[in-house]
Amino acid sequence: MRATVGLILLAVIGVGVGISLLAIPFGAPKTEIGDYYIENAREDTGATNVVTSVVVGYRAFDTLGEVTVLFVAALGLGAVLATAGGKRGRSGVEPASLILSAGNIFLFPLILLFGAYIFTHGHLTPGGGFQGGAVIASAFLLVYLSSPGKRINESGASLTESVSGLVFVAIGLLGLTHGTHYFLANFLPKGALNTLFSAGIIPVIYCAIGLKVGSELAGVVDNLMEETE
Amino acid sequence: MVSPVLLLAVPLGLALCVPLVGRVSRRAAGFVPVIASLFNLVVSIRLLPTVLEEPIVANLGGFPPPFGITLFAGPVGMLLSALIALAGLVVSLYALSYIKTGPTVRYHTLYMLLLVGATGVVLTGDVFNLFVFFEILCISSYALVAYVGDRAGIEASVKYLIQGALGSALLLIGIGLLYGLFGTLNMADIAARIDSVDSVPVFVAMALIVVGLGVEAAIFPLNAWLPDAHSSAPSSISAILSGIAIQVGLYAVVRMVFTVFGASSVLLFFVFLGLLTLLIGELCAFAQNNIKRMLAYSSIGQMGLIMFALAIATTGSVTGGLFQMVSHTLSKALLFLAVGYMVYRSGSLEISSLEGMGRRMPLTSFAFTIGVFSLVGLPPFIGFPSKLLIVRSALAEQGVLLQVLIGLVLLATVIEGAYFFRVIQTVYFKKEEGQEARQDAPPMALLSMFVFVAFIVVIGVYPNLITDVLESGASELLERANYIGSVLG
Amino acid sequence: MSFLHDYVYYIGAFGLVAIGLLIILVKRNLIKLIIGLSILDTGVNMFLISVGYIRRGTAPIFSRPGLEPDGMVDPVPQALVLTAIVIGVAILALALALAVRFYKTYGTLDLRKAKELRW
Amino acid sequence: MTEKADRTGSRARDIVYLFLVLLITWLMLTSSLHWQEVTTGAFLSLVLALFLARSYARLGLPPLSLVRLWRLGVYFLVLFAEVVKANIDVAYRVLHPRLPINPGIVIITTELSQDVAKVLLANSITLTPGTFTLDIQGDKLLIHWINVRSEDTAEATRLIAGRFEKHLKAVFA
Amino acid sequence: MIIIVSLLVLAMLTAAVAALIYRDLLSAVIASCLVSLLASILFFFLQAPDVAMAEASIGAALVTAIFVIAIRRTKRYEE
Repeated sequence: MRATVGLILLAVIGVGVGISLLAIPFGAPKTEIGDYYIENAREDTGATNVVTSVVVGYRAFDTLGEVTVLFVAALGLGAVLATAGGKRGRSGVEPASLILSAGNIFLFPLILLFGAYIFTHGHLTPGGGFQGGAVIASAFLLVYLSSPGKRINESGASLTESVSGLVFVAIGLLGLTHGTHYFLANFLPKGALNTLFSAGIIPVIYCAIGLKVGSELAGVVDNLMEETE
Repeated sequence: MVSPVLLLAVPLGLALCVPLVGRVSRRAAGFVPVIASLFNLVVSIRLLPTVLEEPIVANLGGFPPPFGITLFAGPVGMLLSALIALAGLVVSLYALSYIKTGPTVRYHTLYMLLLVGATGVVLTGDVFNLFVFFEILCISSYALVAYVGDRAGIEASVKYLIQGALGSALLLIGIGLLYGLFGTLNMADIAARIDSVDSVPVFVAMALIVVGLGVEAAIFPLNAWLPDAHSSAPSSISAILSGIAIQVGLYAVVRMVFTVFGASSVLLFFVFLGLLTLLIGELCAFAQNNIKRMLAYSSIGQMGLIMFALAIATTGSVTGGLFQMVSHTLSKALLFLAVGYMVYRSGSLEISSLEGMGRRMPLTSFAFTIGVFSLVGLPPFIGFPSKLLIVRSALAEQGVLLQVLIGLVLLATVIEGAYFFRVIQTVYFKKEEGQEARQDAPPMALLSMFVFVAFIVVIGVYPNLITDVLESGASELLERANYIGSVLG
Repeated sequence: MSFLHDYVYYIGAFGLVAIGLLIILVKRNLIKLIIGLSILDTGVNMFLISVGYIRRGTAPIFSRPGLEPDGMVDPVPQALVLTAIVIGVAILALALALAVRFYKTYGTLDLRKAKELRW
Repeated sequence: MTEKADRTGSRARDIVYLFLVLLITWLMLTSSLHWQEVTTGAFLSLVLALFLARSYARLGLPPLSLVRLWRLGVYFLVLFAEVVKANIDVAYRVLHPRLPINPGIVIITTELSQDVAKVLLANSITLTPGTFTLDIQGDKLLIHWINVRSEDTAEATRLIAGRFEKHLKAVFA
Repeated sequence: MIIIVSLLVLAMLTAAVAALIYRDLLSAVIASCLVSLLASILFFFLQAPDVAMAEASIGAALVTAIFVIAIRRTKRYEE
C-alpha cells in the first residue's frame, strides 16, 4: 500500500520535473546574476575565488544562517543524547595498535595545520571555512578512533563555538555601524588581489566559521560516541 | 532609523551568548530569551508605524537587489515578527518556572534559535534565505519535541524529522528549478519575471515548493506528524509550535503563492484544501481523549480556517485570515500553557483526569476557559471579531459555492464548540471524589497566562487597535506590483 | 550520444533523488531511512550544480592573473550547494542521534514497532 | 642546574621542534615566500606548537638537521622506486594466466627502536603492493605477503624490510 | 570524456541501488559513502572544486563516520 502510493508519487514528481527540465537546458550560458558576480566579485569583495565571494560576500547572510543551522543541530544532538542521564563513558572499545596511535600523534598537528590552511586561503583557492572545519573535525575523529578514552575538552569546544559565532555576528553589526551602514558590509580594506591579507572581512569570517564548524563537528562525533548506560 | 536586520542579528548574537551565560549560572540562562524577545517586541512595535506608510527594504552587505540578500519588512512581516516576539516573550517567562529538568541551557538556546528562524522566515525577501531560516526553525523544533526524552517524544520527533527533511529536499528542488528558470533568487525579481517563462515548469516548481513548505504548515495530506509532535513536546514548546511555527509555515506558503507566483488560478484549490483541513482537524479533535492531542488537532482545524480565508483572496477575507492568525496564536498558546500545568498536576493527559480542576487550579482553569471561548469565537474575545470578519467577507462574495462552503465552516465551528465545552464541563462541573488541596500554577506561569488573557480581551473589545495593520497587510499580500516596485525600485 | 551529452548529469541527479525517495517510502528501518535522506540530498545537490554548469566552462576562480571571466561556470548554485551540504549534515547528525535514542527506548530500529502514538 | 630548569629547557626544545616541523609543512603547502604567508604560517605553527608540543615529544623524534632531512629525502626516493617495482611485480602476477602467488603471513623483526621509525617502516611496507603490515608488537612486525618466498624470519626480514631499514636507521641514528 | 562521465554516473546509481538493497546496514552505509565520493568526482567535472571538496570531506568522510558510530551503538542488520 505504502509502496504503491510512493511509486505513484515518484512517477508524478518524475514526469513533472522531467517536463520542467526541458526548459532548463544543460550547459546553457549562465544567468545575469552569475555574470555580474564573475565580473564584479574581485572589485566588490577582493576575493579571487568567486564562489567564496558569493558565500561570504554577496550571500553572507545565508552563511550566517547556515552556521546557525549547524549550531542548532549540534545543540539539539547534545540535548537529545543528554536527556538519557545516567553514567557516561565509553565501553567496548579496545585501544588501537601502535600504527594508529603513533601515526595519529604524528599527523594530528599536521592535519590541524592543513585545516587552517584551507580556511585561511578560502578567498584564493578552492575551499573555505566549512571544508577546513571538516578537516579539523576529522583530525579529532582520528584521535577518538586511536585512543577511545580521549574526550574532547567540552567547555573549550563550546567556548570556541560561541565565541566564533559571536565574532561573525559582531562583524555583521560592525558593518552596520561603520562606513556603509549595511549589515555584513565589507568594511575592512580589501588589499591587493591574490594575497593572503585581502578581501576585507572574508578571511576573518572564514576563520571564525572554520573554528566553529571544526569544534561543532568534533563535538557531534564526540557526543555520538558517548555511551550512556 | 532602526534596521529590521537587528530583529535577527541581536537575538542570534544573544542565542550564542546563552551557553556562556549558562556556565556562570544555569538559572540566568533562562532570562536571555526574555531579554531578546523583549528587544524584538520593542523594535517591531517601533517599526510598525513606519512600515505602514512604506515598507522597509534592507539590502544586506550593501549589494542592491537582486545581487544581495534583501530583507523585506512590510506590514505582514512586522505584524508577524511582533506576534512572534510577544508569544516568545510570554512563553519564555512561563518556561522560567516550567522547564526545570534536563539540559536547560540547551533548551533556552534552541528555543531562542527557533524564534530567530521564525522571524527570519517572515522577514526575508530571498527564496534561498527563506529555505535557510526555515531549516533553523524546523531543526530546532525537531530537537525540542524530543526534549523530554520519553517514548512518545522520541517517536514523534523521529516522524516529524523524516517528514520535515523530505519536505525540505522537495523545497530545495523547487528552488533549484526556480533558479534554473529565472536565474535569480530574489522574490521580487522572480515575481517580476514570472510571466516570461512557460507556465508548466513554473507550476511544477510551485507545487514542489508548496509541498515542501506545506509539511511545516500542516496542510491536509502533509500533517500526519503534527498531532504527535505537538502533543509530545513540553507544553511551552507545544504553545510555540502551535502558535508560531505552523503559522509561519503557512505564511511562507502564502507569500510564495500570492507574491512570488501570483497564482490566482490555483486559489480555489486552496479554498477546498483549507476547508478539508478544517473539517478533518475538527472531526479528529472531537474524537480525542488526550487533551494535548485534542488541542493539536484543533490547531490543524484552525490552520485550515486561516488558509480558507486567505485563499478567498479579497481584502476582507485576507484581513480576516491575518486576524485569525493573531487570534489563534494568542488563544492556542494560552491553552497549551494552561494545560501544561493542569496536566503536570493531574499527572495524566486524559481529559477525564481534569475533573475538579476548576476547584484545584481556579486561576489556571479560568485562563483555560478564556482561551476556549476565544478559540470557539464567543464575544467579547479576540476570536469573535476575527471569525466574524471571515464569515462576513466570504458571504459578501457572490456565488452559491462559497455560501455552501461557509456553511461547512460554521459546522466545523459547532463541532469545535462541542468538544471544547465537553472539556470545560469536565473541568468545572464533574463532581470530584476526594477533596484535593488547592494548588495553582506558580506565579510566573500565571502571569504569562494572564498576559495572553489581557491581549485576548482587549483586542476582542477594541478590534480597531490592529485592523489598520491587518488591512495594510492584506493589501501587501494582494498587490504584488507594489511589492515588486518597492524592492526593485 | 547527444542525449547522454545533454542529460547525463540530470539523469544522475534525479536517479539519486528517486532512489533516495524510494528508500524513504519503502523501508522502515530508521537508519536505512536516514541513508535514503543522505542519498536524496546528494541528488538534489547534484541537480543544483548541473543547473549552473556551462559547456566547456572553467571553475569560477581567478587563481592566476590573466584568467578571463568569460566561460566561467555560474558560481551561485555552487554557493547554494555549499550551504545545502552543511544543512544536510546537520539534519543527518540530529536524525542519527534520534535513531540512537529510539533504539535505546524501543530496542528496535523499526518504525512500525513504535506504537506509542496511535490514537 | 636544577631539574626544573632542565625540564623547562626540554619543553622549549619540544615547542621549537614542532614549530619547525609545522612551519616547513606550511611552506610546502603554500609554496610561497610572501611575507603574509610566512607570518600567518609562523603564527599558526606557534599556536599549534604551544598546545601540542608535549604529546608530540612522546614520539621521540630525533633532532632536526639538514643531513637528516637529506637522508629522509633519499629514503623517500628509495621508497618510491620500491613501490614502482612492486607494482610491476604484482601486476605481472595478477595478469599471469597461472596466477603465481603464494599468500601467507610471516613475522619479521626490526632493529629500529623509536616508535615513529617502526610506524614509518610499517607504513612503507603497507604502501608497497604485495605486502601489508597487520600489527606491530615490540620489535616484531606481522606481515601479510602475497608471495611468500621464505617462512624464515631472518630471511623474510631481509627480503621485506631490508631495503627500507638501512635508510631509516640512517635517518633516525 | 562523456563516456567516463556516463560510467561514473552509472556507478553512482548502482551504488545507490546497492544502498537500497543491502540488508547489512554497514554495507549500505559504505555504498552511500561511495555515492558521495563519485558525486564529488562529478562535481569536479562540473567545475565546482569548492563543492567537490566539501562533499568529499563532509559528505563522504564525516557523514560515514557518524553513520558507522550510530550503527555500532544500535544494530547492524535490518530485520
